[in-house]
Amino acid sequence: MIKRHYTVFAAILTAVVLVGMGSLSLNKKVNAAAEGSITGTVKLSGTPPHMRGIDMSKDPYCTKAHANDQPKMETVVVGKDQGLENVVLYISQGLSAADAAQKPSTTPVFDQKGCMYTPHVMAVDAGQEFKVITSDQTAHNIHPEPNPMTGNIPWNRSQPPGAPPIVQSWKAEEIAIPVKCNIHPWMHGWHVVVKGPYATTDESGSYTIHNVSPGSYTVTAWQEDLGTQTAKVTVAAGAPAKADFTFKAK
Amino acid sequence: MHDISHAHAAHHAPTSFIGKYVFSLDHKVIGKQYYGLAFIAVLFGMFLSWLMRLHLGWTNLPIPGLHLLSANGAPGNVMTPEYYLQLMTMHGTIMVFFVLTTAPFAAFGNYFLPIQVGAEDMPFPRFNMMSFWITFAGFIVLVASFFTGDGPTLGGWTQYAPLSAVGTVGGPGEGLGVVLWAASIALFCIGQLLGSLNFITTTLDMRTRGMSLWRLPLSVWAWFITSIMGLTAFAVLMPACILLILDHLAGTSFFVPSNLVINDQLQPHAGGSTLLWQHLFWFFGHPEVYIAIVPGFGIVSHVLIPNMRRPLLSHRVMIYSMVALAILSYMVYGHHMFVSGMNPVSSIAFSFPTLIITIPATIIVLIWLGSLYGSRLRINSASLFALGFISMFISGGVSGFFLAQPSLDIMLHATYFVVGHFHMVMAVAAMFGIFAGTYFWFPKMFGRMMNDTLGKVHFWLTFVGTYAIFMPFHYLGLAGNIRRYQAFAPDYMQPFIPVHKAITVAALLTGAAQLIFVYNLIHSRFWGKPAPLNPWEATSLEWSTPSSPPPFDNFGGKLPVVYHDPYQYGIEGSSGDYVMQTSPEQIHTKSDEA
Amino acid sequence: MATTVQPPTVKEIEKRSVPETGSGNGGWRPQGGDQRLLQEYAPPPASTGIWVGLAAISMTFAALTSALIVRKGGAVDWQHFTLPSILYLNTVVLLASSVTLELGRRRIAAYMGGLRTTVQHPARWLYITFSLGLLFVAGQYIAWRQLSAQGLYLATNPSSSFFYVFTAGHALHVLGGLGGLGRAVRKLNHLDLRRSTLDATARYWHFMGALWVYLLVLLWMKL
Amino acid sequence: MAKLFAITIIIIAILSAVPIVRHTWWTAEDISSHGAPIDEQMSETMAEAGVLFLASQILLGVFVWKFSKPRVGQPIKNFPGGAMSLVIAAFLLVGTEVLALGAFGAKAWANIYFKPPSADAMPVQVQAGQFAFYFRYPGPDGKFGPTHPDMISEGSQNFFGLDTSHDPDSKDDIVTAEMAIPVNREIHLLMHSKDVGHAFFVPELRVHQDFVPGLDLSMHFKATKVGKYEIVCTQLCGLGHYNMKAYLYVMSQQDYDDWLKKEAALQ
Repeated sequence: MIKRHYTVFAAILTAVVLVGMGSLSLNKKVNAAAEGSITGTVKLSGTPPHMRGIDMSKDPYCTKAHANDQPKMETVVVGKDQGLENVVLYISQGLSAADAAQKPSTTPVFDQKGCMYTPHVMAVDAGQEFKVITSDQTAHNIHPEPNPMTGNIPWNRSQPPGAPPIVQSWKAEEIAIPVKCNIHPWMHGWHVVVKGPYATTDESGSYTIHNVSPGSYTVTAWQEDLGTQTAKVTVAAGAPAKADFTFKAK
Repeated sequence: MHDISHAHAAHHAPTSFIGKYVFSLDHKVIGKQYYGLAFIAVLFGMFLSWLMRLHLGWTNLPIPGLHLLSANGAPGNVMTPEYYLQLMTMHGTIMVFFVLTTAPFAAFGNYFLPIQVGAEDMPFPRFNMMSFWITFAGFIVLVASFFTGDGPTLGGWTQYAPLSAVGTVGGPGEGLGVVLWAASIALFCIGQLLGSLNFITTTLDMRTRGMSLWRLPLSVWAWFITSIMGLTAFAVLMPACILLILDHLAGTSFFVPSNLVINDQLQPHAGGSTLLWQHLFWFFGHPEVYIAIVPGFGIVSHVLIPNMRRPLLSHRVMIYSMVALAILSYMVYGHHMFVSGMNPVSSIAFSFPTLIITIPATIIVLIWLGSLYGSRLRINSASLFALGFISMFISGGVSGFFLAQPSLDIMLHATYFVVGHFHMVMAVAAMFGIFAGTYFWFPKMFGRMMNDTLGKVHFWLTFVGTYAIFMPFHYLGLAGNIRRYQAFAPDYMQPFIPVHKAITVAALLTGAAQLIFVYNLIHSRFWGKPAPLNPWEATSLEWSTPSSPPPFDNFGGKLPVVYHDPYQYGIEGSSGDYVMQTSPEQIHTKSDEA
Repeated sequence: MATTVQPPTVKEIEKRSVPETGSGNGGWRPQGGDQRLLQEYAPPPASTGIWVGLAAISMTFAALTSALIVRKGGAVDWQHFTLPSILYLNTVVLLASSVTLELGRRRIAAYMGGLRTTVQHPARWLYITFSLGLLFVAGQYIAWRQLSAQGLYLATNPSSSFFYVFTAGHALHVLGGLGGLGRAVRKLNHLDLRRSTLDATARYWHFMGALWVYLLVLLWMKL
Repeated sequence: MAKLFAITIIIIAILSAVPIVRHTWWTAEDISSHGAPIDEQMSETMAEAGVLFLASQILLGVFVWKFSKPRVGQPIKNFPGGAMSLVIAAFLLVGTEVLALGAFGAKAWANIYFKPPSADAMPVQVQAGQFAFYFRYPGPDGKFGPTHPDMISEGSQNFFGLDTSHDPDSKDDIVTAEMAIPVNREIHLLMHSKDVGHAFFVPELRVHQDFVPGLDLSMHFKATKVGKYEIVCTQLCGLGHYNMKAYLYVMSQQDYDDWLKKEAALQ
C-alpha cells in the first residue's frame, strides 16, 4: 500500500523537477541571447621593467626543464606592441545580485610546469572550483596565503609527480591571494578571487568579459605590480562594450 | 595526594566488572592494562614504520587505502612528503613514549615490583589507576591527531622550535597537530609522574620483613632507579610542553624569535629563544633514553640469572653501575646539540661525561659476560632474548663512541648512523628486554606457559632481521645519508636507494615475524598448557605466590618473610641448586653482600 | 558544640609497641606480615610519598626557572614591570595560613599521640587555614586583573608571560592543597583522619608557602 | 641451539665488520684544510670500537656455546678474578680509551671552532629558508647591505629583504642560488636563518652547523680541491626538508671571478 504511494509521489516529484529545470534552461537561453560582453586591451606605457632571471639550480629537474630558455620572473609580462599579460579584469560596480551570484561552469586550471605556474595569474569566481595540476617530475607544494580577514582558509599541500589534481575553491572574494611553492621558493603566482564575470589578458594584452547582461558598470583592471585601474562602461544587448587600459611603467 | 586509607580500604577484591578490569586499583590489572596499551601502540607504530620503509624503498608506490590515515596526505594513494614526516613523527613518539617507556617500566614494573618487594599492593592505588588512564588518554589524544585538520605534526619526536611553535604556516600539522602532540605528551608526563611516585614509595616503604634494599632483585632496583629518573625528567618535559602549547594558543613567544619570515610573511612573534626548547627537551630526552633501557638491564639480569643457575658475579656492582648510568645521564644531554649552535666549549664539556658513561655500561656488559662464564646456561625463549639484548646493547653501544665526540658528530649528526645507533641500543634492545620479560613472566601473569618452539622461531627471525635492518643504517650514515628524508634528492645519495630497498624488505619480514609472537601470546593466553607455580625454578618473591596469577592481595593474606639475597643458585650444601628468598633454610651465602 | 577526635585506637598503641628493627628491611612491617595490621601501619608511605611528590613539583618549577633565565638572557625585548603590590599582602596571607595549619596540626597530633586527652574544636584551625588559602587564590586573581588592567596580558611580553605561567602554576598547586585540606577536615569530622594524612597535608601546604616566597623573590628580581 | 646462537652471532659480527674494513661505504673524500684530524679521529675510533665490538660479541658467543650444556651437580665456576677484575678492566681499557678519544677529539674540535677566521677570509653570507639556501656576495664594495625582514619577498626574488633603492651597500650585493668559492681561499661563512631551524652540511668539506633562528652564527673553512659538491639541510625544517639543497662549486680564482661576473649580470 505504502509502496504504491511512494511510486506515485516519486513520479509527481520527477515531473515537477523536470518541468522546473526545463523552464530554467529556457529562460537562461533567453538571457544568453540578450547578454553583451566587455572587450578591450591593456597596454603598458614606458619601458617594461627588467625581469630578473630565475636560478633554478637547486633542483636539477627544473634546470633541465629550462635547458634552452632562461626562466624569468613574471611580475610584469609585456607582449607584442606593449600588451600587458596576466591582467585580471572584473566588474567592480553595477553588477546585479543575480549576475554576481552566477557561477561560470568552467573549471580554471592552475598548472605547475617547468617549476613555474601557468597561468601565473589565475582569476576565479568566489565559490568556483579550480584544479591544481602538476606536469613536473618533481614534487611541489602549493601554499596559498590568503588574508585571514577575508574568511578564506590558507592551505599547504604537496603534490608528488603524477598525483591527481587538487580540486579547491575560494569561498570569499579576495584580490589577490599569493600562491607559493616552498620547495621551489621562486615559484610564485596569484589567485584573483572575484564575484561575477571576469577575464584575464592574453600575451597581446587583449581580453573579453563574456555573459554581461545589459547595463552600466565599472570595470577594474588589476595588475600584481602596477596596481588597479577602473573604467565606466555601458553594455547594450548584443553589442560588446569597449574598455582599454594603459598602465604606466614604474 | 597522600591519603592511603582508600588504598587499603579498597583491599577487598572488587566484584563489578568495571572495578575489576577497567578502573581497577589492583597493581596487577594496571600492569596488564599498561602491557595492553604498549601492545596496541607497538603494533600501530610498527605498521607506521612499514609504510615509511615502503615509501623509502619505492617513493612513488601507490599503497591502497593510504588516504585513510591522512585526510589529504595521499593523493592517488601516493605518499606525500608531509605524510611521510607525519608518519615518522608519530612512529617516534608512539614508540618512545607509549612502548619503550610503558612496557618495560610501567607494565612489568606495576605488575611485579610490589610482588617482588613482598607488598600486597602499591601504597597509592588511586594514583596508580589514574596514572594508567591519564597515559591512555594521552595515547588517544596523540592518535586523534591523525583524524583532525591536516593531520598530525611533522616536526619529529623532538619537535624542535620554532618549526613546532609557528603554527600552520610552518607546514601541514604544525597547527592543531602540534597542540595535540604537546597535550598528549603533557598527559603522558603526568601519568608517569604518578606512576614513579608509587614505584619509589613502594620500594622504600612497602618492603616486607627481611627485604633489605640489598635483597631487592635487580629488576626492582632497575625500576626504582628508572622511576627516580622519570620523576625528574618528566617533571621537566611537562612544563616545556605547556609553554609550547601557550606559544600556539595564547600567542606567547617562549620559543619563537623575532623577525621570522615564513612563506613571505613576517611572523608576529618576538624575542623567543629557540635553543631553550632544545635544552628543556634534551634535559628530559637523554634520561628518557635510559628510562627506556635501564628496566631492560633489570629484566635481562632477572631473566638471565635463573637460566644461568647462578647469581651475577656481583649484585652490588650491577646496582652501582645502573645508579652511575642514571646520574651521568643528566650530564650528557648536550651531546644531542653539538652542532646545533650551542657554545662549542660546552660541546667539549658535554662530550667527556658522554664518553665516561660508557664505563658503567661496559661494566654491566662485562658482569653479564663474566657471569655467563662457568654458568649452567639454559636455552629457552626468555634466555635467548636476554642474550639477544646483550648482543644488541653491545652493537648499539659501540657506535656511542662515535656520537660522543663532537668532532665526529660533524660527520655523523642527523645521519642514519644516529638512527641505527639509537634503534639498536635503545629501541630494539628494549624490545628484546620486553620479549624476554614476557616469555619469562607470562606463566606468572596468566597461569599458562607460552609455546617455547614458537618463541625460539620468533627470536631467530627477530634477531637476524634486526641486524639486517639496522647494521646497514650505520654504513649509510657514514656515507652521509641524512635522516628524516622522505626521498633521497641529493645526487650523492642516489647510490643508497638500492640499500634502502633491501632494508625495506628486511624490515617487512622482521615485522611479519612479530605476528608469530602475537599469535603465541594470544593462543597461549587461552590455550597454553597450565603453568606450574615456579616453572623456572627461580628464587624471587613472585614465584612464591600461592597461585598463578597471584591472588588479589598477592600472597593470600600472609605477607612473606625474606631470609636470603634474591639470587641464591648453585649453593653448595643446600637441598636443591637454588634457595627461594622465602625459605628459612640456613645457607652459607658466598655472595658479595657478606 | 565541641566535637572530639576518636581516642587512640588499640592499634595505635600496638604500633608504638612493635620493636623497630630499623628501616631498610621493612622493620615497621608487622611480624609475620598480617595484613589486617598493615592498614594501620601504612603511614610511612604517605610521608615518603609526599616528599617524592614535592620533589617532582620542585623539579617542574626549577625547569621553568631555568627557562625564565635562558629566555631573559636571549631576549632583546624584555619589558620590566613592577609586581602588583597586592602580591605582598597575599604572601602574608599564605604564610599566616601555614601558621594556623601548624597550630591545628600540633593540637590534633598531640591528642592522637595520647599526650592530650581532649581537643576543643579540633577542626577550627583547619577551617581558618582553608579560608586563608581561598583568600590567597582570590588575591592572586586580583593581581592578574590589575596586570591586565595595565594592558599586560599573557602574550604581551616575555616577562608578563612568565609572570602568568609561574603564578597560575603555583595557584593550581595551592588549589590542590585546598582539596587536600578539605579532605582532611572531612575525615577529621568523620573521626577517621590518620596522623600521616594530616602531616602530609601540612607538609604540602608549608611547601606551597615556601615555593611562593621563592617565586616572589624570583619574579621580583627578574621581572 | 646454543651452538647455533654462538655461530650466528659470530657470523653476524664478522659480516658487520666486513663493509667497514673494506670501506664499502665510507665518509666522502675530504676536501677541507681542517678535515684531516677528523678523519684520523674517525678511523681511530672505528678501530677501537670495532675491536670492542668483535671481542665482546665473539666472547658472548663462545661463552654461550661453552656453558650451555647442563652438567648435573657440577658446581658453578666463577670468572677468574671475579667482578673486581672486570671492573678494573673496564676502567683501565675503556676508561683510558675514552679519555684518549675525548682528548684527541677535543683537539680536532678546537682546531675548527676555537680558531677565529683570518683577516683576509672571504665573507659569504648564506641564508636558509623553507626550503632552499640563498647566498650573498658583498660585491665590489666588500660590504653587505642591511636586510629588512619585512621586505623579504621570494616572489620578487628579494630573498634577503634588500632595499637597493635606499641602501647604497645593497646595490652591488650579488644574490645567488648556488655557492661558488675559490679554491685554497679561506671562506668566512655568515649563517642566517630566515624562518625555522636548518643546517648547513657539506660532507666533503667536513662542515656541519645548524642555523639557529634569531642567532646568526659563522663558520670558516678552506676548500682544497676544485669540484662540484652538494650542500644539504640536516635539520628537519618541514615538508620540503628532503629537497633542501644547493650546489657548491669550488673553482680556480679565475673561474670564480667569471662566475661572479655572470651572476652579477643576472641581478
